[in-house]
Order: sequence, then C-alpha cells, then structure tokens
Amino acid sequence: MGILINKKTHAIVQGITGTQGRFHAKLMLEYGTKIVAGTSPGKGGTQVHGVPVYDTVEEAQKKYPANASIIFVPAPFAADAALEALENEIKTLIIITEHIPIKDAINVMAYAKQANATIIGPNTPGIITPGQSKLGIMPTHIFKPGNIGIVSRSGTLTYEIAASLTRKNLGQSTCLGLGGDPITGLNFINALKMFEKDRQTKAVVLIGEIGGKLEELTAQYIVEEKYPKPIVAFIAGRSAPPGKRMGHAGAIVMGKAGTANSKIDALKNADVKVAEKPNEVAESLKELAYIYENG
Amino acid sequence: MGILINKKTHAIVQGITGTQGRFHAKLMLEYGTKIVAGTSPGKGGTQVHGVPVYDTVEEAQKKYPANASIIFVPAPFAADAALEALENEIKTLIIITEHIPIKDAINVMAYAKQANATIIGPNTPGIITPGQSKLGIMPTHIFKPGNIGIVSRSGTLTYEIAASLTRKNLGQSTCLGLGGDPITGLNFINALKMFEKDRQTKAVVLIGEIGGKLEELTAQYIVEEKYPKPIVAFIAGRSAPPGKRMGHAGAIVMGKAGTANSKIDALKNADVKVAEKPNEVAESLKELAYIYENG
Amino acid sequence: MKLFEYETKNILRKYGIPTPKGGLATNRSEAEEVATKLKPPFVVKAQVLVAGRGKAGGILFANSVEEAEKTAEKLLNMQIKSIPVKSVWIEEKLQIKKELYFGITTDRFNQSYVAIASEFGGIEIEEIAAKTPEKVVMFYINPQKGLRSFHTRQIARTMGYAGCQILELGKILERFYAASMDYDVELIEMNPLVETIDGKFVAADARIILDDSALFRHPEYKKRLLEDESELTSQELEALKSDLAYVKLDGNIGVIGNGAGLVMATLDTIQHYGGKPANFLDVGGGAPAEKIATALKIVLSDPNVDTLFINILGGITRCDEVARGILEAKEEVGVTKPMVIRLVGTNEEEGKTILTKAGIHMLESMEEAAQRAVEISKHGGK
Amino acid sequence: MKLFEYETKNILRKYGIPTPKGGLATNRSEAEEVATKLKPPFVVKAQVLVAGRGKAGGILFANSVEEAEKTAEKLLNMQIKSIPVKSVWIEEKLQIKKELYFGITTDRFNQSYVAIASEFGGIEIEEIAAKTPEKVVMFYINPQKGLRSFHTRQIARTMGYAGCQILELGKILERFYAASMDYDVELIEMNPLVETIDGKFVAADARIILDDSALFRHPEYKKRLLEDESELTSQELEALKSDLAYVKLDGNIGVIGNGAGLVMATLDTIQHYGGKPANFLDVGGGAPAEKIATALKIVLSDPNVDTLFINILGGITRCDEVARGILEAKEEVGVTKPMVIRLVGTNEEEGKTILTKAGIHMLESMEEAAQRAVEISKHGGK
Repeated sequence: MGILINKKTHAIVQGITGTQGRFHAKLMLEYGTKIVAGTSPGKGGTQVHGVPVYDTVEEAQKKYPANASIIFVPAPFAADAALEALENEIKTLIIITEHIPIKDAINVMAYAKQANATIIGPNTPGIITPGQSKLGIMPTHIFKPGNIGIVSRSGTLTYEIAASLTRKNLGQSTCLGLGGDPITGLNFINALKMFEKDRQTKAVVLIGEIGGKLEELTAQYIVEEKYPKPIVAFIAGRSAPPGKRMGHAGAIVMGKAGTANSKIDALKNADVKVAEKPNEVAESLKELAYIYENG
Repeated sequence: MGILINKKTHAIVQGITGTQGRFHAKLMLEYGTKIVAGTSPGKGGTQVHGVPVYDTVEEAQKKYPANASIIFVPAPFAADAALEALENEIKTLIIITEHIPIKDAINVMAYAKQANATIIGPNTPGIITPGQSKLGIMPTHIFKPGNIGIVSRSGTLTYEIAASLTRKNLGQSTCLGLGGDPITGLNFINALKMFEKDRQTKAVVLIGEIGGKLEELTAQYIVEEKYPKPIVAFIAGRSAPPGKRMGHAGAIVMGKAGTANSKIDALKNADVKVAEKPNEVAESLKELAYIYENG
Repeated sequence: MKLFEYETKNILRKYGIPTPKGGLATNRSEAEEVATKLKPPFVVKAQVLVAGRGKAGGILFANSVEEAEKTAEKLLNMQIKSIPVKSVWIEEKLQIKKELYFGITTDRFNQSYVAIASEFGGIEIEEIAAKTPEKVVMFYINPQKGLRSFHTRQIARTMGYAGCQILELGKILERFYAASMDYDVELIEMNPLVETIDGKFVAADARIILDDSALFRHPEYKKRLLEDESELTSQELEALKSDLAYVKLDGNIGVIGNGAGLVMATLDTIQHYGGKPANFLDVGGGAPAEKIATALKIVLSDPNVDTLFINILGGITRCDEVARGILEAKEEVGVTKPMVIRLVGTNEEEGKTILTKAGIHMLESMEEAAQRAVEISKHGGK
Repeated sequence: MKLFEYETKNILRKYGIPTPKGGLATNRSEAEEVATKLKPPFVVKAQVLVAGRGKAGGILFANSVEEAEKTAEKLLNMQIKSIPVKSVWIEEKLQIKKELYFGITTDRFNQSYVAIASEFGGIEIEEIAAKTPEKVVMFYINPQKGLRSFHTRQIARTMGYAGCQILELGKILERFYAASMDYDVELIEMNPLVETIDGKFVAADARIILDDSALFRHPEYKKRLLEDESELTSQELEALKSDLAYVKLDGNIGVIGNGAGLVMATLDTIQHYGGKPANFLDVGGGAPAEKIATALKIVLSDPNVDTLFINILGGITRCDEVARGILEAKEEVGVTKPMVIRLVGTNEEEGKTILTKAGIHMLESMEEAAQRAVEISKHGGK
C-alpha cells in the first residue's frame, strides 16, 4: 500500500543521460524501483546502468510500457518533457527540475488535469514508498516502511524529519514532496485525501513553510471534512523577517495568510499538533497512543 | 421535429446592432424565431426591434437564457464572439460571418468539441426548420414544412433547390447549410446522422461542390453504415476547369478527390441519385414513391 | 495569397531555418553583384508563382559568376506559362545526400492543421504519397497543444533520423510550425528539405500560401498583393481590390451571381445547354449596389463577352441593391450588350420594381434564364 | 525581478496602453529637457524599487519647468529607505475622475493566473480588498483560453462601465494580459489605472515583477539585473550572479544550507536556542564544489559574521561536493572563523572522509549543531 507509487510502478526516467538523471537512476535502481526505460533526445539506442535509452517517450512506451515517469530535464525544456509524458499515457509524473517558468508550469498542470494525470513537483525531491519504490532524489537510508504518511513543501527539511522519525522507529507509508515552486501539481489537501484512503497510513506529517496560503486552506479543509487521521505539522520560517510583499495583487490574493504564525494558528485551530523544532515531530507522533502501538 | 432547431429554440443574436444583424433579426422574428436577446459590446441597454441588447453574452444569458446563438460579428472578431457563446453555455451556434481566418476557425472548433456544442458555419446561410424556427439569412418564402432534409455546402444554391422542391410540393424537415469556409463545424456525415434519427425526415438532399473530399468521405460512410434513408445529391462545378492545386501538401491530403467527377462517381457508387441540374433534384425525389405518398 | 520563393525564404531565415545562401536579381548587373558574393556552383531560379516551374525550364544551373549572369539574363527574358519572369533568385547549389519533404496545411475533415513529412521528398512526392502512403507521415496537430518540440522529434524519428540529427531536424520543424502560425498560412512546405552530404538540413525550395481571410493581420502582404500585378489580368486585379471572386474562362457568356455554389451551378447549366461561360464571378453575400456595379464593369471589360447573365438569389444579398447596382453600371459605362437577368429572394419585389421601371425584363427560373442566355450568345450577343 | 516604473511604462506603451506623457532624468539638466517637452503641472517620481515610495516622499508635484527641475534635483539627492535615488520619472499630471485597480498574478491553489480588478483603486486597495471583498473581482484565467476580448469586456462591465468605455477599457486589459504573458510576469499591476475627467483610461502608476525562472527568455532584463547594483549589497549581487538565494539578516551566525525549508528551519532552530542568524543562504539542489565555495566566500565577507554554520542534508546535493567546496574556500580565502558543520545524506561517507582527512569535525544532528553554533557565537566566535 502507501500512495501513488508501489511495487507495481513501472517508470521511465526522462533526461536519464544528464548528470543528475544518470546518478539518481542508479540510486533508484539500487533501491529496487522498476525503471524500465529512459529517454534523452539524440541519445536513443544507448544504455544507462543497463536501462535502454530512447529518443522519445513514444518509443519507450511502445517497447516497455510504463505508468510513471520522473523528469530530470533542464528547466527550459522540462515543460515539453512533461507534456510528452502526458500525451504518451503517463499517469503519475514526478518533475524534479526546479526553476521552471511559472507560465510553463501552469500550462503543464492544465494538460495534466485534462489527461487525468497526477503531477508531483516541479522542484520536488519526489516520492518514496519505503521498501517498495522510490521516484525521487531523497537519500534512502533515512526511510523505513511503516504507517506514517509524510507530505511536505520542502525537500531537505523532509529528510531531516523523516530521518528523526526513522531513528525513533516510526516508519513511513509514503513520503511525498509537493515541490517548492509557486505552481505545483499536488497540494496538501490532495495528499491528505490520498492518505485518508490508504489503509496503511495511520497518521500524517505535514511539513509547511512560509509563503502562500496552502497551509491555511488545508487547515480549513481539515476542519470542514473532519479529517479522520491524526496530523502533526511543522512550519518552517518562524524567524523569517516580514516577507517582501508581492505588490498589491499578492497581498489581495493572500489576505492575511502567509506568515508562519498565520499557518501555525490555523493548523492549531484545526486541532493539528504543531511541532516547534523538526525533531519534535517524532515526539508528538509518539504521544499518539495508537500510532505507538502500530509503529 | 426536424434537427437542431425547433419551436423550443431560444436564441440570441450576436452582433445584433450591425446592418446584417439588425436586418436579419427582424426577418427571423417575423418568421416566428424566438429571439430572446441580442449582444453588441458597447451597445448594451438599447433595443433592436424590441429585442433587448446586452454588452456581453454573460449578461444576456443571466436575463434571458438561450440555448442557441447566431453570429453576425465581423470576421476579425467572430472567433472571440463564438468562444464567448461557448463559454456561456450556448450549445447550438450558427456563425454567419464569412472569411474568418482558418487559424481562428480551427481554434473555435476545438473549444466547441470540449464544450460539447454544435457549430454551424462559418460562412453559412444558417439553418431553418420550416414553420418552426429559422436561425439564418435564407429567404423564408421558398421553404415549407415537410419531410425532406437538406444539407448543403453552398448558400444560394440551396435556396435554388429548396425553392424548386417547394414548388413541387416537397416540404422540408430542416434545411442546413454547412458553410463554405475551409473549416466548418458540421460536415455531411454529422448531418446525415442527425437526419437518420429524425422521424420527420424521410429523404435527404445533399448539395456538394468541388474542392475538399467531404463528399467522397460521405459516400464511403453511406456505404459502410448502409444509410437507411434515400439520398438525392447535386454537385456544383462540373464545368469548372481543373482547380488550382494547393501545393504538394494539398495534393497529398486530397489524393484524387476534389473534382466534380470524383464526387459524383463516389456518390453514385454509394447508390445515391445524383441530379444533373438543380431543378432535377425535385424530380428525382418524386421518383421515390414513398416520398411521393408522404410529400 | 501565394508568396514568391524569395519571400518564403526570407521568412524561413527570420525563423532561423537554414536556406541556401543567395540573393535576388532583376537584371544582369544585379545578378553579377549577387553571384560574386556566393560560392559557385549556382542555382538560378525564376521567381514566378506558377506550379511546375522546374519542368518549364525556370530552374537553371551555373558554374561561374559569368554563367550565372547569362543564365539570369536568359530567365529574365523568358515567360513561364505566359507569365513574364521579373526577378531571379540566385543561390549556392547544395551537395545533396537526401531530399525530404515537410509541409503543413489544413485538413477540413479533422478541423485541424496537418503536418506532412516524408523522407522521400522532391518533385515526385505526390506520386509517392499516392502509391506508397506508408512513406508519408500525416500528423494532425491538436490546435490547443500545437506542434511541440517533442512532436517534432517524434516526426524526425519516423523520418528515420537518430542522434543529434533528431535535435537539428526537430528544431527546424518546430520553427517552421511557429512561422506557419505567425503568418496564418493556408499551406507551407519545404520540398525538398535537403539533407546535405555533411548531415545538415537546408530548405532548398519552399513555398507559402497565406490565408487570404487573415491578410488583415498581415497588411504588408495585403499591400504587396495589390501592388504586384505581374501575374494578374486587369480584371483579376480589379476584382481583388473590390473583394470579388473572379476567374477568367474561355467562353463568351459573362456570368455574375451570388454564392460560389450558385455561380458554379450557373456555369454548369450554361454548359449543359451548350453555351460557354466567359468567367466565374461571385459577388459574395450582402453585396451593396456599388459592388454589383463594379462586377458588371469587370465582366464587360472582357472583350470576349457578348452576352451577360446575372443570376441572383437573394439571402443576405438584397435584390433591391442588385437592381440599383445594375442601373448604376448601366449609367456609368453604358451597357450595350444584351443582359439576361434572374433576380429572386430577399427584397425581390423592390428589386423587380426598380428594374421594371427602368425597362429591364427579368426571368424567374435559372434554367430558363440560362437557356435564354445561351441562345442569345449563339447569335453573338445580338 | 522587479522592474522600475519607467521600465514598466515603456513596456505598457509598447503594447498601446495609455500612460501619462513623460520622460526619465538622472540630473537637473535632463529634468529640464524632459519637462520642457511636457505640459505642466508635473508629477516627479523617484525611480526606486522599494514599496511605499509615495508615503516615503518619493512622489512630488511641480507646477512649472523650473519647479520640476528643482524637485527632480531634490529627489536625486535623496535616499528612500536607504536606497539612493538614481533617476526620476517626470510626467504630466492627470485630471483624475476615478482611480481603478487592475493586476494579474499567479494563484497557487488554482494553478493559474488570476486577474484582479476593482473600481476602487489607489493606495488603499489592499484594505478595501480585505474589508469589502465584493468590491474586488477575481477572475481566474484558464491557461488554455487566456484572457480573451470578451472576458475583458465582462470585467469592464463588472467594474461598472458601459458604452464605448467598455471597449476602450477592454482593449487595455487585453493588451495588458498580452504583455503579462509575453514578459513572463509573476506580477503586473496598474494602480491606479486612472479614468480621466474626459472618460479616457490611463495607467498612472504600474509595476511589473518578472518571473526569475523565465529570465532566460528575457536576456535583456537578466543583463540589466546583473548590471544595476543600485539596490543590492555586494553580497546580494554576488549571490545573484552565482544563482544562490541569499538574504541578509541582522545576526552574527552565518548560515549555509541546502533547500529553502531546511535553511529556514535552521534559522528557526538557531533562534530557538537564543542565537541570531546573520543571513539566509540556500545553495539550492545539486550544488557543485565551486558553488559551495562561493557561498562560503559570500557569507564570510559579511563583517558581522563571527561563526559559520553549514547545514547540509544531501539529496540531489552530494556531500562529497560540499566537502570539496569547503576545502576550496578554505584554501582560497583562508577561513579563520569557527565553522560548525553538519553533513549527512547522499555520498555522506565520501564527504566525511574528505573533511576528516583535512582535520575538520562534523556533527550529526541539526539541533545539536545549532546549539553548538549558538554557544560559539555567544563568545564572539571564539
């Protein structure tokens, strides 16, 4: 179980011949991820770590059908790669690339919606269902299978918290990075819905940060839907000076949301436990008795 | 009965304050068409022949909901008007305007498909279900209710043939002009499908012309689907000199299709009766005994 | 609107699509100037819009600047399919490994643009497409997505390319598509798109037909179209300026009607009764009186016309406007040739009243009117 | 990247959006030159990127050319929020009937651009939006359709306009949207968009923030950003050039980390233990050794820094690269200040081996490392 990826996930790596693609393809293969093919325009016919490379996703899909793809393509070309995956029937798409222009990202999300596909990222560390599959760039030794779902806006901070959970013997069902760019495919609410349906997941860790109002909207969702599983949150950015404002438009869209305090207050009001330091997350989870029993 | 429009059709006229819009709104109203509102940006609040005029389709739809619209907006702005109608829940759209750029027309058709809407035209005389509703610019006295469906690529030639049918007491269920532009919303096959389902329609008149390969594809459809209702066709352009070719690309797309002979042969091979002169259509219909009985 | 080869190549260059180095010349000394800047051997190409230019001797070769000058002069003194050659394009001859085809046009049935690609380009492409359709790829372009980079790479793959050639060819196709959209083309093609012996891709010949309906977005070409009369008769030019669809034919019955289908059927019917139409003239929908008058003047300016047949079935066109137009033309140019007029439809009564008052008689049926016109024309319009 | 008012207005003018007649001046004589071409009264505006320029005295008025000169000189000798004013924009003062607001920005939750319109523009717009949201229209733009003409007319209607003003305002909004897409903006706004007493619409003030991720498509602005140092400290400029996210803070513990979230949490933890971070510095993902070295140099060039805290949790970033970068910086600039290093994750062993060989000690836990750094910094980095 876990969400979005598991043992049955067959993936391609787009941009497999680049430094990052090549490096992380190896690590993913070592973790047991089923990587059936890679793509890299102009490099078709070669191999990377024994994985066949094709020029186009179309060819890869004909030869070794996949249901997921992970993208390491440089930002100026990443949106094209994403659309290529979507047009060729990839239903779960992880975009590792950061700094994709906002306009391109908005475009990709619109097509993903039409294609009924899920996009993780851009600018995400990816997703890992420990012990089953990893489509991402996270170090693997900090994870272990278990029943805590993690969803996060931040990459390295997630590793920090996942590692401390693992140290305290709190394994994870799936750990999902939403991505740090302004426009991402999934948000906290989408992830909470998936974790709700996942029988393996007993509690959820939500890692947010200042900026945007996703945490506030999520708090509202938790209250309105009476979210049934316990949630522990951490919000980074308490010490940040008041943010540079994004003009009047930004202020109008945001209202009062965006600061660490606004987010922490909203989550606390939704009965979410909010940790003060990253290593307090595990402690808070331990306090939830039934997790303890199953942890 | 009849197809696409009937007594229940409530329409708006987009571009109602222009010369053509104003003139034909009057004629449509006189024919009994239910025109509930008109639009003309910048002219909201006025009236045309007692019909209230709004600046936007949004406002018109709020006040007097319509299910159809007829567009008289000049070519440079017609695609925008069509998209406005589609976004505001118009499901049957007649575009009278001619010379809309191909790129714009292609764009409109793609959105119509998404919106599950029907587009008649552009560059069409419109549609009339005699005795019930007319959304178009055709003279009305040449039509009378009956059970012949007419579908045509040509405007005035349709009037010619409809008038001769009416003179011979062969009334029409619906008369539909597909439009003379390279890209149109409906084609012959779409119209044949609708006439097939329409219990009032006993036979169909198909009026084609040289250029394109719609008639050839239609002949193929008639054979493959064993089209159940009798069809009489007329193809204009027998005397035309060999057409100017549209480059190699045009030739490749067209193959051998496009000439009057190619179309006439294809239709004859599909057991469609093809008239030599416009006024022979009625005679051919008269020869079909059961039409005669019901005519 | 057809563009000249040099106009098309200028557009391609603007989009970074490789074309052979070359220049335009309208006389021998310009030809020398162009050729001296290039490396021989040269190709010298007549700049005319007629199809089959190559087979008609409009494309010649030259191995030296002097030969290029002479060849240019020769072409500039030629007529190709009765069109005088006003300019030549001189360019460096490519070292060809393979000739490809790539084009974009519209597909009515799919309501979209379609890209057509083949690794078997050149003048035989149509026969190849007809006989071995599997050698030609048709790619229907989703208008909401366009032809994207990855599509162009898929196409390059189906054309048999690998390695960096995919990227190079893909980039060319992508830019070509961008040009096609920006310029509102009805047709754009590179044939041949040459793969040179060193593995580069160069558009050796190319053509564009612009969408006439979109010329309002491209005023520079609209202007050029009205200025360059080289390939139009005076009637055609006049018709173009007045937004009338006119095609010269070789008979003696001048025809004016409204609606392409009706006018075509009118020609068919004239022929059916043994007559010969002198032209196709469609005044379009909703023509005002002045436009009708212009149409009459254009048709009457053809010396072959001895009989005039006006066939109007009013829809958006109003019979009263037509009637006024006929009278206007009569007054201005003094129509002396016999007219057969058939006028029915919108505002029919008003129109008939106007003409009847002026002593002009009309007929009701198209077939009857056609027969009458044919009869009159057989007596030379008397 | 924030654009100056005059840059924004130049873009708007290019799109045919009316702005007040005006010009840029960097000294008194230029101010005279600009003002003599305009009709008084004038508005003289300091060209700085800080928010709240008006309230800080950066917008002044002048009734004559001479007064404009003096005012310009005065502003050019000013600092606004400690930023020196390098240029002023002098423009004709509008006769205002009404101040509107129109802006476009992104909406994370809806994954789209959103247009924001209000007939109650001006500097109070945020309060109005917060207190009376019904006075502000939010229009989410479907990326596949864009903001079309008819949408802009719908918006003009909701802003209370009728008649030809709908068409005029609609056209401005349509062009404004085109500019926003062409320039890849993160934010674009006209505030106020003025309705003048004769019923015209003019963008009296406007601002653009470009999407930094899209600057590769706008090399002219990328260039300007790197050239114009007016509002950046030397550290900020160096960080910008090296693609490092750096924000100066007022403490004494220099912080380097990878990932915005981790660095923020690092700052939070330092503060939690009573320390004061000197900066935020995120090296981003997958930084090579040179980038790490640059980061160290930037942080160490801040004289307030007495202690360095490097917190790396490798994912796409490799610990061995980080280790090499630390050694590189040590060699080049000779780091004398105490460093607390926490280094775990991808290629952790290799990284640790490198640093251990160089005699550098590392800690495992972020909290422990933060505590250590705070302790050291409390003794002034000794």
